[in-house]
Amino acid sequence: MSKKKELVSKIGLRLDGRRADELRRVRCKMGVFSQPDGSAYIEQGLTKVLAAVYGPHQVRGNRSKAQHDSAIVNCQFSMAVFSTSERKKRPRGDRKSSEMSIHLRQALLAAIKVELYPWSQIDIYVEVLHADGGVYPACVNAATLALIDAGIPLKEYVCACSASLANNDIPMVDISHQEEMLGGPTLTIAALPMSEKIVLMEMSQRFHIDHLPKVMAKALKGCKDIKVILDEAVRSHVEDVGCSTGWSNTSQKIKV
Amino acid sequence: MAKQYKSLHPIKYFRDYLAHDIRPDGRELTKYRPVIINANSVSTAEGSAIAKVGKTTVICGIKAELCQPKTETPTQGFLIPNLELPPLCSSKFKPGPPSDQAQVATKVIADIIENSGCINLQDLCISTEKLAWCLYADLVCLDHDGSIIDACLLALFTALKTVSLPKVEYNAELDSKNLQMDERTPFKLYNVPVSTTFAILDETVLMIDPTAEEENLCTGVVTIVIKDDELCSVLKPGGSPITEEKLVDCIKQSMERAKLLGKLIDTATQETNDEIDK
Amino acid sequence: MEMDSNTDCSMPISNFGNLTRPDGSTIYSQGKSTVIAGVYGPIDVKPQKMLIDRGSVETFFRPKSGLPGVGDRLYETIIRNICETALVSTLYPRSGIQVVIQEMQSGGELISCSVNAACLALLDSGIDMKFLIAAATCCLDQEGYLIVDPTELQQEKAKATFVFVFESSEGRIVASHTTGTFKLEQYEQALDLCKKGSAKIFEYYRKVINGKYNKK
Amino acid sequence: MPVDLKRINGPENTVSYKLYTPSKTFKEELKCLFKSNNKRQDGRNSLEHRKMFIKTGIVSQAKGSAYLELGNTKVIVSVFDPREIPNKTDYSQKGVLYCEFKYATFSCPQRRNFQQDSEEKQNSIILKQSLEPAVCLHEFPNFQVDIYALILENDGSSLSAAVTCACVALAHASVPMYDLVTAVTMGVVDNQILMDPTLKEQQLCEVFDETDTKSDHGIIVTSFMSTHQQISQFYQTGNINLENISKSISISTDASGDIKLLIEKCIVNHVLKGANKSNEE
Amino acid sequence: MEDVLVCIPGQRLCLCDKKHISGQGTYERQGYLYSQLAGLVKIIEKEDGVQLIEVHSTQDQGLVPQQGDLVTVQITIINQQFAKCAIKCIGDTVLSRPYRGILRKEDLRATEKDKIEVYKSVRPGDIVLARVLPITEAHTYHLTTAENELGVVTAHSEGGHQMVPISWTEMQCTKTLVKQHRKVAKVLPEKPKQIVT
Amino acid sequence: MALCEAEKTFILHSVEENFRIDGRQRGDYRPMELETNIVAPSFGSARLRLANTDVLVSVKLEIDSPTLEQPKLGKIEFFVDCSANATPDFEGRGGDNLATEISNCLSSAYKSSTAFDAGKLCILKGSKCWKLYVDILLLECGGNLYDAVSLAVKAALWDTRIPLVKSVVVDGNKVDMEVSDELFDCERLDVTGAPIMVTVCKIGDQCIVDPTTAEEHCSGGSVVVAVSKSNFSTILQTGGGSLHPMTLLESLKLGQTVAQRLDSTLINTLKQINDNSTDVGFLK
Repeated sequence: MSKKKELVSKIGLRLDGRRADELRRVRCKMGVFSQPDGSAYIEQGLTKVLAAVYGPHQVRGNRSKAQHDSAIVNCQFSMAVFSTSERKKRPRGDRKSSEMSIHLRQALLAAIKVELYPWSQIDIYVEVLHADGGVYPACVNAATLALIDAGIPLKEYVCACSASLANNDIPMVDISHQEEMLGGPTLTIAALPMSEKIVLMEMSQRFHIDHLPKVMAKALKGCKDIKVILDEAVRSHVEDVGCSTGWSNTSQKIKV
Repeated sequence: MAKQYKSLHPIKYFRDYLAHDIRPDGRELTKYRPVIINANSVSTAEGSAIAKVGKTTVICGIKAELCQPKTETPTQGFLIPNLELPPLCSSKFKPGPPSDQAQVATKVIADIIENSGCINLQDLCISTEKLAWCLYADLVCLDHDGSIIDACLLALFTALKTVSLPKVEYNAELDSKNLQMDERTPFKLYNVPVSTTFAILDETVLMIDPTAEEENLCTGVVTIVIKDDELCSVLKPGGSPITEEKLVDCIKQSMERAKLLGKLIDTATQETNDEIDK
Repeated sequence: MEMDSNTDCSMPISNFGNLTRPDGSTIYSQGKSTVIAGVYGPIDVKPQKMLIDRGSVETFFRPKSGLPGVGDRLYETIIRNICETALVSTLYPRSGIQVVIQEMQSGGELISCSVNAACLALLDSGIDMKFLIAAATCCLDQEGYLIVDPTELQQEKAKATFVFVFESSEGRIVASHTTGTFKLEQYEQALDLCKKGSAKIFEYYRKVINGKYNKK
Repeated sequence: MPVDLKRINGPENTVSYKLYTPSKTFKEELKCLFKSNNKRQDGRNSLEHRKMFIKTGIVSQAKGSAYLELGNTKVIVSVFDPREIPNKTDYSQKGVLYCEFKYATFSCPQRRNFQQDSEEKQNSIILKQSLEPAVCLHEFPNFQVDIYALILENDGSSLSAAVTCACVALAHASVPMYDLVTAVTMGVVDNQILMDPTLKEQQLCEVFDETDTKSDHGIIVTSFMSTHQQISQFYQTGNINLENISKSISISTDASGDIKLLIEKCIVNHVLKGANKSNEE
Repeated sequence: MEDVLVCIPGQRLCLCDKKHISGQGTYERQGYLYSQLAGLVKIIEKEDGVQLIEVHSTQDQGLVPQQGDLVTVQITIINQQFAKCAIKCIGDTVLSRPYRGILRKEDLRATEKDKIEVYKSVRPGDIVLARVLPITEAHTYHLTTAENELGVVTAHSEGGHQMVPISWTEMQCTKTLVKQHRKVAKVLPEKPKQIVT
Repeated sequence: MALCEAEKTFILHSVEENFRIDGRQRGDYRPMELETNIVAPSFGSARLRLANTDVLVSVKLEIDSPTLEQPKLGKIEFFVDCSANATPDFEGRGGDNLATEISNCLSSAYKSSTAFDAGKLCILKGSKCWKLYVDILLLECGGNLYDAVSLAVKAALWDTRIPLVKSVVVDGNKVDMEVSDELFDCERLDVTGAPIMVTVCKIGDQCIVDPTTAEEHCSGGSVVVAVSKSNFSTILQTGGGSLHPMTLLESLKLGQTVAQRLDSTLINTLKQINDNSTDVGFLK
């Protein structure tokens, strides 16, 4: 067996020059489209994801699916055929996409206050434009932003982050595609960072039980970091929108 | 009122007829429908034929292509039959992949070709391990009114009889192929199996050459395939049980009919061959 | 190839209730072929397949490996029709009965084996039946001799093979499937032989059912 | 190619033997287009339509059906009663047409696939759009009428033949219609307009021509309702200038009128037959 | 044979004015009447010299149920709220493909609506005469049997024997003499056409 | 989108008055934004925003072998994906019909050698050629999809750079080739003939271009014309209505002039983009 490549160098830098606990650059924007009720775009490193939210609206299709005590949350994960270096055959419908859709739904369901919208439906669509590792976390984060943009009440932010173990010892966060390929197991966590509740956890391979706590802690820390970034983006977006509608005056007064 | 009665109580309507030993289309129980065969109807195919059994219409077109023989059977070519029951032929079928019925019929036809030994796949080999003919025999049902296997076999074998293949000069070393379009050899058919279908109602009543309506209402079918003077398949895929005597009776009836059908195929191909000669 | 204990091979072996989810199931082995059959029913059925006056029977034949193809569809249809005839489907209107056959090992007379397994599974499930069904295989070798319960090798070399399915009440023919070519007389002889073979199977059914209830 | 589990599959990679027969170059083919007397290979003038044969009531199991022969091109179309639109959840005031256009596997020089390819899908859409304006869709809200067209032999102009044939089949099925639709194919090659091209001619019109890319080439299919003087579908591919297009429009609308007379006769015959039958009863 | 006027779809029939009204199988466009079908023209003289122009096809037209149509249906499934059924005939026309219909509990009869029980009115397999209710945006046609002439016309007992009506609410098996509850239709056997019009 | 009769009449009148609901005249387009080179894993890409319509196009290259019938031609394949982001109706396979319609129209418009010279994509006759995958992602639908898609496709093809093939070695039936992996060792595609599609929409008695979704609903029939240089490479009627031959001819003329105008604007814009390359993408 060939020796695994060192993912973290001796001076503590990763292949792309990050430190072990450093996230990739996150850039995001809310309200990219006008037709959906809410939309958002997020870049985490090179991974780029668009999310759109429609709803809450009347249940489409089979009416009998409607629930009397909560809204139906419907998620669709789709990957543009050009998003990976090898061209994909289909944007969705394959096994991996369906799995992603289900996982996405599970994570978002934990945060959305579905009980406020009985007999209705909320659609969340995510479209991956460029996949470069950490696709699932980017999707969750984008969907959270889109939900906030749509004005759907959430319990709190739901953020996701991946983590892995470098050199069998050092936990590191926000795994890129290159690291996914070279490295060992990847742990993905979707969490409610304020209450520190984990809503979804997935491992790509097995972890040694001794390593698990520290990697998990790292991933959770990553979620919290992302939350801070998202929070900032939301605040500035709200301020931007506020400016154009005229209530910024009041907010500025308060600031003063 | 008859129409409404038929729609609401189809089985009763049917039995009322059978009580008088006559079928809804006016035939007796042992009377089959007229058969029309027309060979070489499609010029884009290497061989083709249309067979009509009553209203049931099946068209068969045979396309010849070149391919490499399988490693298990290096000296054999291919004959690939497939039956399509498109939504065009009956409202029973929906667009999309072949229905179960089409798949079963395809398999039955393929089995009959294999069982009867009517063709020798080695005739289709051009160069061992390198090059062989692949004959695609595609059957399309244009009007589905019962006894589909009978019509398919008639169309298939008439079409096969009209196939002639151009001579291929193959150089194995250079992998070069040269075709002599003028030098055509007719495809050899060693025998012509023909089939007759019977429908069974109430474990006792047997009807030869049933229509789609009769097949629907009946509780079983038997298809008997005859080749020359031998049997080549007696297929009763479940359904109402019948006695041995009844079954043997069916076989005898179909042997009679087989002679007529065989002649019909001969005349149909003869006519077209004559035309070509002219 | 083990060819020694031919007598042992010809006697079928079966075992009930190996599967816990189906309403009736059996592992059935005959000659060198083994199948598992499971029966679900009466169960809910899709609106498109629902029949108002009787139950709808569905059969799934799963080959040993790979996905079912065109040939398996023919087996499915034959087994389905046979089961439908044997069942009193009018007792279960607007519901469905599913028969699932999983091929485990194929060593000749697979159709017979599947049909008999389906019958035993139906017996196990307690769904009402008009009569029992039993299948028997025989083949015609190149010299014109008939062989009952042929091995796979014999079947491959045979000029023709015959599968017959009989019902238990009057011994009439429910199904017939043949390969190869043959004369009418040969067909009749084969029919006779298989009928005798089917009687043994019926006897066997009685024995195992007795065994099953006595055990309890 | 994935293995089709619902059919018997042939060996992988079979090729048509026609690829190994000597073929002419584009220029030679172009020269052969016309015979010395300025007539086409089958003896027609450039703006002459082939003989057409139509028959109704071919498929007994369908509500309406028609068979049409245009030279060697053979089309069969059947139409079925309105049925509920599958997989549809909302109500629509208008009915819909479902059209399927399919070449039989043996209908072309090259063997066709069983599944619809993109050409057949495109033709299905054009067939649907050609017929839709003519059918009184409001008469069957929330239902669909199925139209299946099968080309048994393709010797050019098969799409227009399918449109005309489908229209006769619709009339035969007594689906209410505002007008009869007739379609004509025009081919343009080397700045010449050919009416009702044969397969050979059609291929020349479509083909990539590396030597002289300036000259016009292409195919135009026009579906026309002559009573109301409306074009229900106009489909063109290739590379044609406006002048040739406007010329083709007027030629094909005129030709459509002629075809309409033919199919009128066929439909009237069918009605009279039906009337006699009901009188006898 | 009287001389017949054959027309084809899109054929102009006449001017559309006060004297000529568009009837079944025709449509009006820019002041003229046109035919929609291939068939025979039928001119119906009305009072005041008004002519109703109709076109009739020589074969059964592909009908879809309309509000108020009398339909013959077969019951497929019942539950406590409704009975599902297949519409087999519209008026006298037999459909080649049945349409789905639904008979809700409250539409089964006109009186004592609160006491209706579905299984005491219809059973699976029964042949029922019903009328089409106003068409809603639902998938299935809502039907009603709340008229004297509407309801079960043919039914079979559990043994599969024919049952005959013995009262408005009961039918009896001809063989086993078992009585079962049904919403029985008052069939007018002499002139079935009258129901249709 | 459902419009009531009054809304339809309003739109009809606005077209009649040559003062459309958004203030445009009949021959006017809505504002457009174009960006190229915004998808990293592609050989060329473009994003076009035409008011509310948002289209993302990427071009990918693969080495393939030419078909036996046309050994001298490379391949080009169009794939349209209607993202559910645009409307929930596209969820699952809901957008497939629209997608096939658009991709079929594109491939027939690009079929003629005058419009797009597939011969240039051939590397070695009969054995190696480039296959161009043009993937179109519809992110938002605000009417006039055909026009937006064709502009974005042309821009993406313009942006595409094909790596140079350094050497081709033929050894019997085997062909070995080496593709340059230098970043700048590449050539551009010639897209001067690439067709521009214009949807001419008939509303009332007038023809308009660049219809909004609302206007599309009021249309009594529309024609999509694909114009390459000055010739028509595809004409297709859409939208269910029918047209008088004269109206059709007028629409074609209108479409032709508009397409030529659009084409020259597009080429100019593309040339400008090249100079200042700042990627903003969706963050703007």
